[in-house]
Amino acid sequence: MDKSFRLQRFTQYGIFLAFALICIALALSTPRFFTIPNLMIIGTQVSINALLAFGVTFVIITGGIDLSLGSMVAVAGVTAAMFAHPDTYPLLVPLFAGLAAGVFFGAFNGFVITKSKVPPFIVTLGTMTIGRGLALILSKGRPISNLSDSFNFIGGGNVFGIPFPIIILIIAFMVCSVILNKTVLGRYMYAVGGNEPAARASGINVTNVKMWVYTLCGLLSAVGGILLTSRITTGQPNAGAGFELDAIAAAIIGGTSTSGGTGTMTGTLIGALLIGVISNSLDLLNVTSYYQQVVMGIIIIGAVVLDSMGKKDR
Amino acid sequence: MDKSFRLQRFTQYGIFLAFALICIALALSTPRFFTIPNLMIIGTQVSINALLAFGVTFVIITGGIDLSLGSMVAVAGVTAAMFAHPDTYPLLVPLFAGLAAGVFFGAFNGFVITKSKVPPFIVTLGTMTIGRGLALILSKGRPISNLSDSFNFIGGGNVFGIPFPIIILIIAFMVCSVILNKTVLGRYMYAVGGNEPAARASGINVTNVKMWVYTLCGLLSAVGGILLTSRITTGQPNAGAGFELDAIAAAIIGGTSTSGGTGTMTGTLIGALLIGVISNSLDLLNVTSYYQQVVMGIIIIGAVVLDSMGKKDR
Amino acid sequence: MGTILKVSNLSKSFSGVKALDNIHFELKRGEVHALMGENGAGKSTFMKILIGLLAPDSGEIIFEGQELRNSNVGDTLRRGISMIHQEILIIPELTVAQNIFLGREKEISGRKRWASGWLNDISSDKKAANLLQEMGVNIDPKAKMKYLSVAQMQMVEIAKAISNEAKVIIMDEPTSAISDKEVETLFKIIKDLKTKGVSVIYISHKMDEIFEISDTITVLRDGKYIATQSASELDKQSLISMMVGREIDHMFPESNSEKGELALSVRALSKKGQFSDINFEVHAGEILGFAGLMGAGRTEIARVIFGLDKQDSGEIRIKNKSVINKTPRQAIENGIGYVSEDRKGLGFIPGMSVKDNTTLASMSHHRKGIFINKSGEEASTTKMIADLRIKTAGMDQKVTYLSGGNQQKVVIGKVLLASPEIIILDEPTRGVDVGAKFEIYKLIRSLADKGIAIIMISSELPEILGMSDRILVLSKGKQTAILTSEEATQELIMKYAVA
Amino acid sequence: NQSQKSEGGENGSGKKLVVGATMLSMQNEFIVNVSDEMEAKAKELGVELITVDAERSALKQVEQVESFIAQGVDAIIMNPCEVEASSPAVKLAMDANIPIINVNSETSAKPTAFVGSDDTESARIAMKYLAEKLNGKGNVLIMHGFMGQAAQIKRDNGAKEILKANPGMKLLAEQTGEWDRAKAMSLMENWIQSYGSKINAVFAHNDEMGMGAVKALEAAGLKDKVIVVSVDAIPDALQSVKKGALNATIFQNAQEQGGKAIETAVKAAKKEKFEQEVLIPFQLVTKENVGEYLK
Ligand SMILES: Nc1ncnc2c1ncn2[C@@H]1O[C@H](COP(=O)(O)OP(=O)(O)OP(=O)(O)O)[C@@H](O)[C@H]1O
Ligand SMILES: Nc1ncnc2c1ncn2[C@@H]1O[C@H](COP(=O)(O)OP(=O)(O)OP(=O)(O)O)[C@@H](O)[C@H]1O
Ligand SMILES: [Mg+2]
Ligand SMILES: [Mg+2]
Repeated sequence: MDKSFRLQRFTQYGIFLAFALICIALALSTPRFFTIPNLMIIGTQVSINALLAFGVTFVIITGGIDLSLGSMVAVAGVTAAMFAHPDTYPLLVPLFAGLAAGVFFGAFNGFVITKSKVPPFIVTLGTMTIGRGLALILSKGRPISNLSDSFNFIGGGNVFGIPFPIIILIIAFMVCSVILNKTVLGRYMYAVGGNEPAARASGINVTNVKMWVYTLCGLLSAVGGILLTSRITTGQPNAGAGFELDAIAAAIIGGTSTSGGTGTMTGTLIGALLIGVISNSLDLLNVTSYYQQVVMGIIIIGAVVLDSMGKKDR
Repeated sequence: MDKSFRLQRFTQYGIFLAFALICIALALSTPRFFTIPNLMIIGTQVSINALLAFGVTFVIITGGIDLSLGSMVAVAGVTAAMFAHPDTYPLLVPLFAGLAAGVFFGAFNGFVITKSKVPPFIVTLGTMTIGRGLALILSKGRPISNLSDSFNFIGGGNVFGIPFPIIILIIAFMVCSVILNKTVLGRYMYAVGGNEPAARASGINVTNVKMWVYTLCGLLSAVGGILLTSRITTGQPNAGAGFELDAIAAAIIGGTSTSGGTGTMTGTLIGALLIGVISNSLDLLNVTSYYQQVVMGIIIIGAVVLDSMGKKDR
Repeated sequence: MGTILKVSNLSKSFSGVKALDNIHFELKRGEVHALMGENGAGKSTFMKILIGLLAPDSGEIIFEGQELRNSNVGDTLRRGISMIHQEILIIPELTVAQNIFLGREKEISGRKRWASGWLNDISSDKKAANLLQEMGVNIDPKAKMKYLSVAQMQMVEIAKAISNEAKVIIMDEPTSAISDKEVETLFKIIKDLKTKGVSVIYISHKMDEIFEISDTITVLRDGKYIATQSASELDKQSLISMMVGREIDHMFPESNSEKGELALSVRALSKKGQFSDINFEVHAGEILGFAGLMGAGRTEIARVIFGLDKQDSGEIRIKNKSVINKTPRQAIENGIGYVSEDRKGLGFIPGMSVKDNTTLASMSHHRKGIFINKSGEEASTTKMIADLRIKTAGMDQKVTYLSGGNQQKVVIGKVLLASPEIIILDEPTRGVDVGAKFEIYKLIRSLADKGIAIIMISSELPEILGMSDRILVLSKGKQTAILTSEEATQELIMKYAVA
Repeated sequence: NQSQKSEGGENGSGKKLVVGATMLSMQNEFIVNVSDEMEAKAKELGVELITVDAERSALKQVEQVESFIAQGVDAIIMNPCEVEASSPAVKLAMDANIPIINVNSETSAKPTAFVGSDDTESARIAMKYLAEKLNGKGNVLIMHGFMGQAAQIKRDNGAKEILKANPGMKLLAEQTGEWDRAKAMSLMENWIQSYGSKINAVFAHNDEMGMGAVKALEAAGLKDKVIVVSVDAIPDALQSVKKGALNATIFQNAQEQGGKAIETAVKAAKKEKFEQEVLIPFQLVTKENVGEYLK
C-alpha cells in the first residue's frame, strides 16, 4: 500500500526533478542564467502565463477546458485601459472594470457550459472568437495608450526590489492553492472531475462548482490581462492571442490530467516556470529563432517524458 | 430499443438540421449565397479544413488529439514546394515528398505517444512547435515560390468546371468514410477510443491502431498542405498556423466527442461546411470584421446547442 | 482426463508488493475448476496473466504441452483461451454483435485473406443472433451496447467468451451482475461446454454457485497458493475457513431492533416504462428487502426516491411529510442515503483518498465557513475506518487501490457520515468476499438497531431472506407482494417475482 | 446603403459602384488606419466598399478575392499578406477582368495598379539612421516580425543591406518578437541580461515591438545609452518620439495610401485614366520633425 504513496510522491516530484535538471544544465551553460536580475525577469515573464495556468488548472481538474483565456486577457486589458487614462478615474475603477469584465466573461462560459450540453471545447472556442471580436470593438481595433502612472505601476513597479508582477504571482499562487486544498469548493472540484455522476450522487451541486471554476478562470485571466496591459502600458485588442495553449501546457506539464480529477497548483507553477525558463534561456543562449522552436518543443516533450517514467508501472 | 435508434438518428441529423437552417437563412438574406460560383468557392475554401478535420476525426475517435496539424501543413507544403520548381522533377516527386513528410511527421507523433506515457496534447503541442521550426529551417524563413504549372493545377485547376480541391475533398471523404465504417481498422479506432482496456482485452493491438491514426492524420494534413501550397503557388513556412483549432472544431461540431469512441465523417464534413459557410457568408453580408468574429462565435455555439437539444433525454 | 494447463512457480508483484507468490495450478480437460479467495487474494491478477494482459515476474505456464511465454492477448485468444473479465469490458458505442466479435473480425468475415481487412457486419449480425438465441438470451444484436442493462452486458460478455470456441474459458465473477434466471442459463451453458471437453476456470464469491457447478476448488490467500481439493470433499464451512483463515458461523446476525416510527412511505409511485403503482412504507429500525428478477425496476425506484430520476406520478412521504427530491442533494438533506449498485459509476471517486471519499457527502458537517475542517474530517474518517473495519493503508490511500469489499465499505461510510434516517442499499454485497459480506451484514443490522430505516435491494435470495424484516417483491415494474420474514421462502418469492 | 450620391460613384448603368477590399490584418493599427481612410474616401465618392479581414493568411485572402469575383464587384483593392502567396488572387482578378489594386505592399504578379511603398525602403531608412547616429560603428540588435511573413522578410533584407555597407556595425543578435509588444519587451529583457551595456542600438520591425524594447530598456536604466528605431509611426510611437524615448520611427502615409487606393479603384472601374504606380515615400520621424506628424 505504501507503494502507492511512493508512486504519488514520485509523480509530484518527477516534473520538479526534470525542471531542476534543466535549470542546472542552463546554469552550467551560461553564467548569466543564475543571477538575481535574470531570475527576477523570468519571474516577471512567467507571471501572466502562470496566472492563466492557475485558472485553467481549476477548469481542467473539473474535467473541462477553457480556450478563451487569451481573449479574456484582451477583453479585461482593454476594458481596464479604457478607464485608466491619467486624471480621469481613481485607480480602483480600471482595476474593478477589468476584473469585472473577466468575471462576467468567465461566468458566461460557465453558464453556457452548464445550461447547454455543448462541450466546453466548443463553447470556449466560440467565446474565444467572440471575446477577440469584443476586444477589437471596444478598442476600435487600436491600442489604448496613455495610461496613468499608478496603473502602470502594477506591471512595471517594484516593491522592496521585487517586481510587482512577482508579488501578484505569489499571492495568486497561495490563494489558488488554498482554494484547491483547503476549501470545500476545491474538494468538490476534484470530485466533479474525478467522477461527475458520483459527485452528483454525493449531493454536490455540480452546476455550481462548474460556474465557480469558469468564473475563477475568468477572474485570473483578467488579473493577467491587467498585468499585461500595465506592463506594456497599452490596452491591446490583440493581446493574449495563443496564451491559452501555453497556459494549458503549463497545467498539463505540471501533472494535471485532461480527463479531470487530478492536478496541483504547485505542479502548474513548475510547468509555467519550465516554459518560462526555457524561453528565457534560449534567448540568453542566442539560439536562432527557427531552432528555438524546435528546441522548445523537444524540451517540453522531454521533460514530460522524464516525468512520466516514474509512472510506468501504474 | 427502437427508442435508442430514434435517438441515434436524431443526433446524426441534429447538426444537419442546424446547418440546413443556417443555409436557408443565408439564402434568404443574400441572393449571392445560393449561386453555383459561390457554392464552388465555398467547397474549395472548405476543402483544406475538411481534410485536416477528417484526419483529426480519426485521432479524436481513438481518444487522442492532434495540435500539430497546422505545422504538418507547413512542413509538407514547404517540402513539396522545394521539389516543385518548373523543369526540375516530374510532378510525382514533390507530391511524394510532401506526403512522405506528413506521413513521417504523423508517425513520429504516434511513436512518441505510444512509447511514452505523455498525453497527446503535450506531444502534439511539442511537435507543433518543432514542426513550425522545421518548416522555417527548411525554407530558410522565406516563402518558396516559382512552382511548376502542373503543381499549381492541384489547387487552382478545374475538371469539368469543378475545382480540383473539391474533387480531392470528395475522394478523401469517401476514402475516410470507408476506412471508418467498412474496415477492421476503423472498427478498432472506435474500440480503442470507446474503452481502451476493453479493446486491449479483446486482443486489439492498441499501439498499432494509434500509430495508424496519427499517421493517417499526418497524411491528410500533408494533402491539405500540398493543396494549400498549390493554391497560393508558394510554399509558406508559416502556413497553416491555427488550422488545428478549426479542424478540431469541425470534428466536434460534427458530433465527435473529445472523450473518444464516437464520431462520423459525415458529421465532420458538415462541421467543416458549417464553419466555411458562416465565414463565407459573413463576408458576403459585409459584416464588419470585428463583428464577424462575434457572430461566428455565436453561430458555432448556437449550432451545437441546437444539435444537442435533441440529446436531452439521454 | 488429461491436463490442459499447468502453472508452476508463478509470481507477480506490483511496485514491490507481491500480488502472487509462487502459485501452482493445474487444469484438467473438461473440468470446472473454481478459484476461491478473499477480495485482493490475487485471483484476477492470476487470470490476467494467463490471458496475456499482464506479464508474470517469474514462473511457467504450460498450455497443451507448450509454454506460453511473452504472449499477448491476441495470441492466447487464438490459441484457445478466452476470458470473461470481472469488470465489464465493453465498447459502449458499438453494437452487441460488434462487441461479441471484437478482435476477431478477420476470422468471421468469411472473406479471402487479401480482403480480410473489410468488415462483414451482415455475417457477424447473423452469427451473433444465432449465438444469443442458442444461449436463450433475448438481446438484439444490432442494439448499441450502451443502451443495455448491466445484466444484458454481462450476458453479451459471456456470449463473446464462448463464441471463441475456446478450450479454456476463464470466468471472473460472471454472475455478480445477473440474477438467478440468467445464472441458470449460464450454468446450462457451462454444463454444455463441459460435455464438449472445454475447461472452465470459475471465480465467484457466491458459495452456493461454487458447490453447484465446480468439480475442483483451488484456494488462494494473500497471493499465496493454499490448497486444491475436489469439490465433493469440501463443505461450505471448511472452504470459508480456508479462504478467510478463520471460522464464520452465523452469516446473518439476529435482529434486535424494534419497529419504530414511520420513516418513509411511498404511494402510487410510477415512472413510465420502468415501474408503476408502487406502495410501501418503511419504519425506523426496519429492514425492507426488495426482491425481483433482473430488470424488475428495483434500482429505478431507488433512483427516483433519491432524486437521481424524476417520477411521473405518485407521492413520497418522509415522516409523513410529502417531499419531492429533485436532486440527490435534496434527498440527502431530507435524510436519505443511497448506496448504489454501480459502485464504480455512482459510488466513489477513484482518484480521491479514502478520507476525501468518506466525507464527500457530509461536507456540511465538516466545514468551517468555506474551509474544510481538517481535524473534524480526520476524526470522522478514523471512526468510520474503525467502525466499518475498512482495510486500508491509511486514510490517504486512494480508493482505487482498495479491494472491492473495502471500496464498498468506504461508500457505506460516506452515506453514514451524512447521518441519514433512511438508507437504500442497492446490491450492497455485489463482488464482495464472504468475510467482508459477513461484516457488511453485521453493519446493516447494527444500523437498523440504531433506528435507521433500511431498504435493501438484492438479487441474492439468501441475503434477502436472511436480512429482511419484510420483503417487497417486484415483477416487471409491478409490485406483486409484500411478505413478512416468517412467511417468506425462496419458492414463494420466486413465484411472485415471475408473476 | 448610403443615400448620398455623386456622379463619381456610379457606373454606366447608374448603379452604385461596389469595391471589395481585403486587408492584411484588421488587428494592426496601421492597416486599420489605411482601412479607415479608404472608408472615408469611399463615402466621399459614394462607392459601396466591402472590407474583409484576411487575418494575415494569404490563403484566406485568395479566397476572399475569389468571393469578390463571384459577387461581381466592380473593383478589388488588396492589401497583400504575402508577395508570392497572394499573387494567385491578382491573376484571378485579372482573368475575370476586374481591376485589382494593390495597396501598401506588393505582390509578384503585376496588378492593375499599385499604391504604396516598398517595405525594404523603410528598413533601409531606419538602419541608415542608426548608422549615422552610431557613426558607422556599434552593436545592433534586430527584432523581427513574424518569421516568414512578407513584411518581415523585406524589412530584414533592407536592414541587412545597410549592415553590409557598414562593416563597423555588428549584429549582436536577432530574434522574432512576432510583431507583439509584450513579446518584444520580454525579448529585450533577456537580451539586456545577455549583452547589457554592449548594446548600442535596436531596430524593431514595427513600432509595437519598438515600444516594447523601449519599455524594457527604460526599466533597466539603459534607454539613454541605446538608440531604438522602428517602423509605422503609430500614434503611440509618435508620442514616444516626442518624449525622446523612442529615437525614431518611419512614417508610412496611411491617409494617402487609403485615399489613393480608392480613387484609383474607382477610375479603373470606370475605365478612366489612372496612374499604374502611385509611390508614397517613407519618411523618417525624429524628435526634430515629429510635430508635423502629430495630429
Ligand atoms: N494494476 C495494479 N497495480 C497495483 N496493484 C494492483 C494492480 N492490480 C491489482 N493490484 C493489487 O494486487 C492484489 C490482487 O488483486 P486482484 O484484483 O488480483 O484480487 P482478486 O482476488 O481478483 O480480488 P476480488 O475478489 O476483489 O476481485 C490487490 O492487493 C490489488 O490491490
Ligand atoms: N441505461 C439504460 N437504458 C435503457 N434501459 C435501461 C437502462 N438501464 C436499465 N434499463 C431498463 O430499465 C428496466 C429496469 O432496470 P433496473 O436496473 O432498474 O432493474 P433492477 O430491478 O434494479 O435490476 P438489477 O438492479 O438487478 O439490475 C429494465 O428493463 C432495464 O433493461
Ligand atoms: Mg478479481
Ligand atoms: Mg438494480
